[in-house]
Amino acid sequence: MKVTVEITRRPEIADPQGTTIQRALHDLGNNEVMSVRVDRVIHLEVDGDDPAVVQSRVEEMCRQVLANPVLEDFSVEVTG
Amino acid sequence: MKVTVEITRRPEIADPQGTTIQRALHDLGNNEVMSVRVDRVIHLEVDGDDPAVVQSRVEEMCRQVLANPVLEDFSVEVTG
Amino acid sequence: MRTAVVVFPGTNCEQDVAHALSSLGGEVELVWHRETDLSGFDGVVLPGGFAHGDYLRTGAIARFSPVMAEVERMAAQGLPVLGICNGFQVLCEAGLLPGALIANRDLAFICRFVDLEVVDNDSILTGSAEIGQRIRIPLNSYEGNWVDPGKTGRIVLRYLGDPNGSQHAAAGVANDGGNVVGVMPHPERGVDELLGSGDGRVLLEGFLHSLVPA
Amino acid sequence: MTDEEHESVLGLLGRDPRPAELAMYSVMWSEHCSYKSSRAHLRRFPTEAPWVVVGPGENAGVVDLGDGWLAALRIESHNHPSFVEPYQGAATGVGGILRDVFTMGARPIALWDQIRFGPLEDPKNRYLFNGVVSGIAGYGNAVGVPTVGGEIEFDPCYSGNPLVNVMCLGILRREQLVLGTAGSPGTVAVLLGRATGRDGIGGASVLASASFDDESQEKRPSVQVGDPFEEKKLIEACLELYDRGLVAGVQDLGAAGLSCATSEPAGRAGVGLDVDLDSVHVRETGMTAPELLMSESQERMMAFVPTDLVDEVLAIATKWEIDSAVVGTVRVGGTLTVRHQGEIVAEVPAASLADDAPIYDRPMRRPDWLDGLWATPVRILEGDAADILLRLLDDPALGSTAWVHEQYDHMLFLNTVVGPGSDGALIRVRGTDKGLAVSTDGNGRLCQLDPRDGSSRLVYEAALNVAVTGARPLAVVDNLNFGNPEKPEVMWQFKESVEGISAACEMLGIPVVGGNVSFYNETDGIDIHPTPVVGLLGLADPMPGTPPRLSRAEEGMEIWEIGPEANGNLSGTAAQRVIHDELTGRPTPPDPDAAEKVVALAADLAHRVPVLHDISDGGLAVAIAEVCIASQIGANVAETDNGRLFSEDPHRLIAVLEPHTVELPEGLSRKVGTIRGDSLVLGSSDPIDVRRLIETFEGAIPRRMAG
Ligand SMILES: Nc1ncnc2c1ncn2[C@@H]1O[C@H](COP(=O)(O)OP(=O)(O)O)[C@@H](O)[C@H]1O
Ligand SMILES: [Mg+2]
Repeated sequence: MKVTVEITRRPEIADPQGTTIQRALHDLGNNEVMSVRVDRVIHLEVDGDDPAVVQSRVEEMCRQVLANPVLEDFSVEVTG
Repeated sequence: MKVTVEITRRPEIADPQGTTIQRALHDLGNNEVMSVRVDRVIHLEVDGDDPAVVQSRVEEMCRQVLANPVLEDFSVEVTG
Repeated sequence: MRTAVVVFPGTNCEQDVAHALSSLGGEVELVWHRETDLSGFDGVVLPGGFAHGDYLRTGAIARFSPVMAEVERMAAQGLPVLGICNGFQVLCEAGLLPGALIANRDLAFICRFVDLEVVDNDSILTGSAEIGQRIRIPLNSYEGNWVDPGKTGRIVLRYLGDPNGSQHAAAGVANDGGNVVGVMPHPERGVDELLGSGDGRVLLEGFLHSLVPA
Repeated sequence: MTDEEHESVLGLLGRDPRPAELAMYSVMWSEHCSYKSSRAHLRRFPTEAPWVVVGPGENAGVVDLGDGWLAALRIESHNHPSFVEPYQGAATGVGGILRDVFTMGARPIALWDQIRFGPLEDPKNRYLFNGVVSGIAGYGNAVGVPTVGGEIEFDPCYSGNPLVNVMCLGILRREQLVLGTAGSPGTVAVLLGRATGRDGIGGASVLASASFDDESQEKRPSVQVGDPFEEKKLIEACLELYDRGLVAGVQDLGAAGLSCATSEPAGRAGVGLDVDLDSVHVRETGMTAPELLMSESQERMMAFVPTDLVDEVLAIATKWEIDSAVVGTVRVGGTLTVRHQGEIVAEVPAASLADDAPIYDRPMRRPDWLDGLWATPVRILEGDAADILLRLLDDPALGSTAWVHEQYDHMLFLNTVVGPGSDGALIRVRGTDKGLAVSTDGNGRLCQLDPRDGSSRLVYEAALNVAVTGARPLAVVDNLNFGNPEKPEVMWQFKESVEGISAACEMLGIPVVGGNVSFYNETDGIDIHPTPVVGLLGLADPMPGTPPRLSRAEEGMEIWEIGPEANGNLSGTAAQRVIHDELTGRPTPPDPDAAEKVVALAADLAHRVPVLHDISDGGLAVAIAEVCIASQIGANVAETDNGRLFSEDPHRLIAVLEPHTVELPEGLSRKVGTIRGDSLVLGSSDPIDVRRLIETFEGAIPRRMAG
């Protein structure tokens, strides 16, 4: 099954990368850009046939390794 | 308006991060994981009221700077 | 004959490059990335570092710096354009060299001496070296893994061994004309035996010899 | 804050403190910022010498190198933040120590890291180790300052409480020296660098001032994220301000953020300061006054600028693409007045935040268990010397550090003459004949057995480490990592350690010019071993033309041991740990006279001998093996006694040299072997092929990190 995990930086954590990209976009004349945040998406291919089981297995993997709980939140979606 | 850009690595380009994560997951016993790919998501807040205009402006930014055509494809979604 | 060494915000090898080139008799000037006129220079070096913090992708933001229009002009005119490490990454992003640089295979920064072999000496970097010549200089990068899906790059320097996963073990790559070259290891760190090697001299001498009056 | 501390704020102000005032006092009077448990003891340090330009009390110590050159140095801990988030904790530790050094007007030229973890067999420790090393690499490499040395130690006592210390060295011309002073009335305060956010509110100050327990997990939102790119721009901008003589003083924003960067410079200058929080550039909306005052957002500096130069300062900030804001004005008197949204939110004597912090004379008691440890006999080291040596070389604390130091740019600036993997690092000062040597040394196990003598030995060891590069000791910074100071045993260890460091510094005639104290390194009630770390700066003037290197041994050279003869004591040694997993006995105390002689002799020999290497962890056998590994050549060693092969008795080094080339003092030196062939032979044990030595040594860390 295909699983999409989005790992997002917690809102209170500073995002220097986003700030720098925003500045660059402005320098290039894209002044309408008001904020930029860069996150990660992990696409997994997981063996299994019960979406609920796969979902909870991958959530477990997020807690274990995929996300850094100190800085990040995650959401898991089994897409088929 | 909120815009989500997903930058995906072209399939023929090596993905050392994906490979490393897959190995780590297997080491921890998650053998059902068959493939891992890590991509980037950029969340933008863009000033504007016509979703079609915003969409094409952000696509332009992707071509210009946000994605590298040698390595990456992109998709843009205006989410509200 | 004058060489411009470009300083982007986040560049950190500019003084080292300037020192190494001057110690070999070059005339060097540091140029801030907002400069829009390099007409007084006969060649240009983009040194190593972390231009714009390497954010987004390494080199991605730097390639839009005002100075890059002049770098593109010089490349088109056949003048020597050398990118070292981060400078190599910028030249790829700018489309002046083929391919792109991604993270090292082992996802770790690598700082150590590596052994290279000259495989093509028709370029502004390798012009003073012999084909087959062995060169030992430091590598110092996290994103040193060159990929070239179009297979159009001309490799001028190769790693002996495979430190980072780079395609065809490429360490240095040139454009068709041989006047634009990117090199991942640092020749400027190899000009003084007291620091471990003098092998980088032949490369930088090649660069200086390739300068012709504008 | 305790009730008594609250009372003394009340007394100071003569009224109830406002919320912003309470916030300021609580961060400034935290253990981390106020040194309330340690200050009385730190007075013991010798701090004076003719070459001291700035001693403890400023952001970094500064010493004179001659010919108009000065060096600035400082060491700092980021232990608790690194446990909470290893990458960012270590990264922001690097950012912080750099700011301490370039605040003085110096360009940072090198970094050292001293890191300690629990055993790598535990995945959690591997995660921490990997994260910390990546964090130091990620920040140090990108900010563009080479990390040229450090130390690594593994011990179960650091499992719940890793130690991450970083030291920075900078150089400057005398006329560029800047102090952390607010200047005189009329000067304005300009805040430079990153926008202020809610990150790290009370982060370092609070996190570092309490012990770890389950609740620490809840402190997580205070994690700070470093931005080396911003810091790089900030360094260049500040150095240009100094170059042009535009500032009266500068203070970095570290622990306690704006509270510290306003009150300390005003207090030092004996002036008052009006601060307007509405001018502070922020990255989040709706921040309250206490939040603004306590935020530890990274990469910020406060410059104090004469009014007529402000425009020039702001223009330089714009050029380097950093944000800036005028946030305050210096006034006569001594009052720090803070306004927010048109109201006065704080009005306090500026100096009181730093100077009136409580000083605790905490109770001390020599631990009951110490005599028992001393009395427990040290087991004899039985078995084949070759086997013992291979087990030692396979230990991650003794094996090659390449896995770590190859992740650090250690060559930038083209000055690293001797880099990581030897004894002291040697950095040349271009345009002069001078070389700066630095060694950092700690040894928790030695100090657990004997905090006073152990601490002295660290100073002597560091001095010997710089001497083998040709340098003479100049000054010391120290990082005192200890357990919970509210326990009398920990306080006693602390006092003993300060005494030990002081005594050794006095013997060598060198001052302590700065340092840092990290208390509360305990988890669930268990304290770490007392772990003082000494960073010693030496000056080689002139620097040896061809400095000794471990890789310069050649066939036929003789191996000499220099220093007092080892008596075979194995207490506290690596061999006792690796082979017997014990910590007992009483280590050999230092011998100050021998120390002084050996250090002077080594500094002299460094100009004439191809290989000089100090004998420390793993003793004579490991010292010789390291030479064989680096030079890829074998050796024959006559010694057959395991005790003398693996003892770590102090003040000893080996010299490798062509026969009859250099006269060595009798009594203080003895020939122990010959460089020969392609295997190492220890006494009568089986030869070990050099390739086997190399594989074992190089694999010690990678093999474990592979899981
Ligand atoms: N162990 C120590 N030995 C000597 N000086 C020390 C020690 N600990 C702290 N100091 C000195 O106290 C001063 C204040 O330190 P600190 O509060 O950590 O500064 P910062 O605000 O830069 O973190 C510094 O000058 C430091 O050198
Ligand atoms: Mg400071």
